[in-house]
Amino acid sequence: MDYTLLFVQVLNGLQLGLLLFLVASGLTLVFGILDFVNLAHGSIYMIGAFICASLTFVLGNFLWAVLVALPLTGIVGYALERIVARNLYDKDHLDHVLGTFGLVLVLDTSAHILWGPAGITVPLPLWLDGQVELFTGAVIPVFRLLIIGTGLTVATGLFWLVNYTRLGMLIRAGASNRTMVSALGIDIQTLFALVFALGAMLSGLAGMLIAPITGANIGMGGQIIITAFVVIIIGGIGSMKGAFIAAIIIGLIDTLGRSFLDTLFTLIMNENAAETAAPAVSAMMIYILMAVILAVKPQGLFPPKVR
Amino acid sequence: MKRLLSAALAATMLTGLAQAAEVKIGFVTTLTTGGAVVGKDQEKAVNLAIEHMGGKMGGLDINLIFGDDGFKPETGKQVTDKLVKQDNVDFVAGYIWSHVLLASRKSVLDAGKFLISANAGPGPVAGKLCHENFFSSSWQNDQTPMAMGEVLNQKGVKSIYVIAPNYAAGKGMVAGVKRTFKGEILGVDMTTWPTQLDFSAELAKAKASGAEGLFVFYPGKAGGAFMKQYQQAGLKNSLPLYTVFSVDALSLPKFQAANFTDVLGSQFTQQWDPTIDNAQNKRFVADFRAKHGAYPSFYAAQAYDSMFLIQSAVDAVGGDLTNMDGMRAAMKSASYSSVRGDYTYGNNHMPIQAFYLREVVKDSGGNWTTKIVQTVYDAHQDTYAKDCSMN
Amino acid sequence: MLKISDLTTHYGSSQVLFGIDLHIDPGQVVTLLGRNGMGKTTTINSIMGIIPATGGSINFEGTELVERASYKTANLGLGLVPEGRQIFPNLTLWENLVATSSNHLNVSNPWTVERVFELFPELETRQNSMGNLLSGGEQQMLAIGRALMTNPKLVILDEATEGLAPLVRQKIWASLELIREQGMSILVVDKNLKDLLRIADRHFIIERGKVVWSGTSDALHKDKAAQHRYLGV
Amino acid sequence: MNNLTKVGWVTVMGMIALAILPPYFLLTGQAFYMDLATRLVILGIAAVSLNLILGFGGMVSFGHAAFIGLGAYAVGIPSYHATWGGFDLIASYNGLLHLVLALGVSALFALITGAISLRTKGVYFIMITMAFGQMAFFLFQSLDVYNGDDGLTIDVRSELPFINLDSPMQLYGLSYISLVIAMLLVKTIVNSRFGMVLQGAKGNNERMVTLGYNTYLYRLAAYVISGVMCGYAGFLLGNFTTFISPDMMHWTRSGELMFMVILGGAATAFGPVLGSSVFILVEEILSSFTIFWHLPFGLMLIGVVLFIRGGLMGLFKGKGK
Repeated sequence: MDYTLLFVQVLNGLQLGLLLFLVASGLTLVFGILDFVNLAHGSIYMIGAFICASLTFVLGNFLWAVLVALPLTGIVGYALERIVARNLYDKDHLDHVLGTFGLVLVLDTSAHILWGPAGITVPLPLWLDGQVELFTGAVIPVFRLLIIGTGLTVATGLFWLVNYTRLGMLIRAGASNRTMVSALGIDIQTLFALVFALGAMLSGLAGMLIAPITGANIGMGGQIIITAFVVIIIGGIGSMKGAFIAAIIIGLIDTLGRSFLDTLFTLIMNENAAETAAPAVSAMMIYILMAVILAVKPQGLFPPKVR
Repeated sequence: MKRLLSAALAATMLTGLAQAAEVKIGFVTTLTTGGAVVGKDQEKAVNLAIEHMGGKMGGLDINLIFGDDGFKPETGKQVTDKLVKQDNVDFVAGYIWSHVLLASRKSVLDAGKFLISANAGPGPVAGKLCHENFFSSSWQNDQTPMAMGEVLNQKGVKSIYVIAPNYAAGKGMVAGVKRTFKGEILGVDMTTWPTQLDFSAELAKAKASGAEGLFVFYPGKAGGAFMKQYQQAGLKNSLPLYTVFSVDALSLPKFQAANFTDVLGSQFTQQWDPTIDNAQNKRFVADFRAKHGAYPSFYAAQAYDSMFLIQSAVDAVGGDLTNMDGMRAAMKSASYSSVRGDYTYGNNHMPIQAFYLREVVKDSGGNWTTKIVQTVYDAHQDTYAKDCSMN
Repeated sequence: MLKISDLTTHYGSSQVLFGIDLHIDPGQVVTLLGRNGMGKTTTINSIMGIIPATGGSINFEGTELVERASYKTANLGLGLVPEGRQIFPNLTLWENLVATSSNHLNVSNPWTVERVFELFPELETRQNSMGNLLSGGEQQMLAIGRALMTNPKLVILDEATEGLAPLVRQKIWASLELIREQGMSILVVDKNLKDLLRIADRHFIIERGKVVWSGTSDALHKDKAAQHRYLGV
Repeated sequence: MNNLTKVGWVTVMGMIALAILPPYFLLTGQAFYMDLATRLVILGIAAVSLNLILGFGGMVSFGHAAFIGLGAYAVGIPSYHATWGGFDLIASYNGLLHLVLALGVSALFALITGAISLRTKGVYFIMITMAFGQMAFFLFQSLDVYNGDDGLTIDVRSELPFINLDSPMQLYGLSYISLVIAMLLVKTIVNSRFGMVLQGAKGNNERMVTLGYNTYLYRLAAYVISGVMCGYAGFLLGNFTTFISPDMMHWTRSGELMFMVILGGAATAFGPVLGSSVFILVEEILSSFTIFWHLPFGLMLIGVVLFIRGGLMGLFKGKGK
């Protein structure tokens, strides 16, 4: 066993997991408080990436671009809530799925029209573009460490926000009984819009962080949104803790599966078969995990006690 | 709904009646999704070709219809069906992606039309599925990586690690390099196509394998993402990169905009380059640049060629589109002027052609482009030709 | 301060309220009585904008409440202690008090967590317990405290003593009297006629979505016929 | 005709149009429209099957496209081996074998996934059915023998007695008759005691349970019936397109099926067929105008969800009922 490789892959898995958490946390917030299934959450991830990518060239620096793109993405989220999402809250989950599926088509096509099909490659400042050697042989790109750092910081911030601020109390209260929150004098519509915008910013931030790695691309949201749903379902919808744990688990499973499954498979089949079976099985693994968990715990790992 | 259908019906009847003396060409490419980067470049090249022809082939007007495959085999087959059955085209050209071509070929060939691949060249269509009405204006998938394998041998690389997407062309590329590379292949990673764009796990494995080189195939936008991550991982000195079809004229301007200088000097094999010295290529590259402000990609070059290949067929029979044999013979002779220079067709209608090693350089205007470093093969034929029953 | 006239409300296509008339004067304790299913809770939900009224008028100190958003109504100074308490189960007791607290009317001596604990001392030791772990009595006190923390002028209590032990019930009534002394108006929906006769100033009896009897405690006390006919006492 | 409701009238007229127009297109040399109609009718069967559990049973299955794929591969795999050798056990062009495989595999898949999925409720059910669909998608993606992602071309269609599926007219005829039978079957099921329990459980599951019905078993049975019907649609689709790929099972395809049902009108007899018709025609018309057709298409989706209660069939119910 190559422990250096294992260490590097665990870090890679952690990084993927934290990115997933950024997307899933917004999703679970919105679902938890609004009971709203939002497939278009992934499109906001894409929009965040594109806005940030464009701004990187305008402002000349990736970090400045992120700082400006964050509130802009929040505004996009706010606008989507006002124009589309708000009108869907009263309907059932089926309508949410279909309505936001339509929204995905609209946003993806709009991004194609606005930014072209090519996608944008995002340059990083020099100091972020290098790599560090954590110990002999364990070389990690600096930027991936930055993603891990940002992810952990945001996760901490979110836990603080949800558990120790008045906004957080209102978010939790709203998740359990919106009528009562409203009857006690809180403008629930504005609270919803705020939460939606916050979710959008989190998802957008994930998109901004991935852009220097994979580029900003149309359709990038469609891939992550399903994984993010798997995360919040496994974690228990509405649970921030669940989302965090599930995201890390899935990030690790996916990365470690991609790295070591083929080696494992060569134990039971020939090399060629292992080479092709491994990627598919590792792609399937998160769904298998989800099915198994739901079969045992139909409400996910940490169902919040709200209703 | 009924009224809508009868209106649509009436419309099609009208166009059916208005059939003038024209040659109908369907061009299937990718116009939506991330794959559209490539499709758009082909679209530009095809339109430029038509312009250069003055809109005529063998005295007939050219009626060109583009079809969008949406980067999916199934959609590609559906638009192909429509071109064949509804628009009743005489030629179907295009096809960037091998799996789309494999899904669509039967629709065209069963209908007795000509099929011209302007990019994709999966093994089966060159071998056991070869067909008299199929021609390629590009290459067979394995050829380019075979040339790269040859280059690796010449450079004295002893071992490589391979990363490629898990679809028809990816498998072909891996098969190709395996065929000619004489050293050891320490590992092969096939990634989910086209969704996986983060290669951190694969890069870490490649590095840990201790290989002397990294062979990679990532067409379109994935190539850009891969190059970027390769650079971020800092592997340039420890694990040199050898690519096919992963750096192209579409990604270079983006790299230049992002000032991604590591890509300068990287090398890859190909059957064409903008610097190839012949009149057809000079005109193509110059006019393309004048019109679109960027170098054409090899996708564009092949699409451009596909139109002139068709033109040579229609010219040869003087516009008599019923003379299939005449058109077939004309194309088989490859007597048109190709932007890559002269080549011939093998028994399977795949080009027997030269392959070059290209390198990324700055041109005189400071734009990033490529030039030819050496000729790897003078006239290379693919290995599937022997499986083809035609002669 | 609150004047309801000819209020009608529907659930979907079926009508529940058929023209309620009711008024509360400043500093008064007023009750809404009647058997189950007669429209008491619906009346309160209509006042609070939880169920939109379909006709009539609800006037609170000159402001029309019909078609007004729930939170805007609350912010005029109406504090709701709802039927079933509806404590937020996933918030601690302390958080339940603080989450929605406000002082929109700039009351000079606003309610604080400390003052609520003075009123209900038994809550203080439980302040870090989650809402769903509190006993029924604690939840009821908390619900009252939660409403007080919005610093209302009018507190509305819907079935505030339902299912509580007599001792706890007495505590609730005692707290209401304290609140009243501080100048707040109170609207109570309850079934404990005996206690209410002692505390309340006026009573409204509702039957099939209409107010069928109204008057002072004295009048109700004497009108045994009405008591029997409408309340089954 | 007088005692037909408006809805019934639309149903009859729609079905007559589907019976007459496509053959007319074929005879007038418009083979492409015949193709379009065949696709529409086959997806109509799939939508009708989904409607049984989604519309009448309240089970929002987001993985139904998996059954289409299973049915199609049940044609493709035996046919592939019959052409290229290997896997002698099932290598055959025999359509009856294909059919038995398609229905059997669908039933088995429905039984296993249904048994697990039905333990969950609400959005969990939506997502777990999607997860199973995705598993099928990735499974076939990994099957290298059948070209994985690249898909499988069916060189020889299923050989059935009396029917030649190579004839577009006969294939359409079979599909059309199958659609009619599927609609009648769903109607019969819905009006039976079984169907009553199913619909009762959709409205108020607890009440049905307290009435002594094991609603879990009823739902599971409905889920399996629906999966088998959808697998049959896959059998037809495989024979129609002669090209199958894992993409047929992708979650977006399941979403499209759901949309067809909702667009036409869930829990109505003709709604799913109307939905699939409108879906395919709109897609065809929009995409012939612009490559950006997903934009208006998405707007239409949102519009339908926001403004059309009960789908298009809801428009015909109107006030005159």
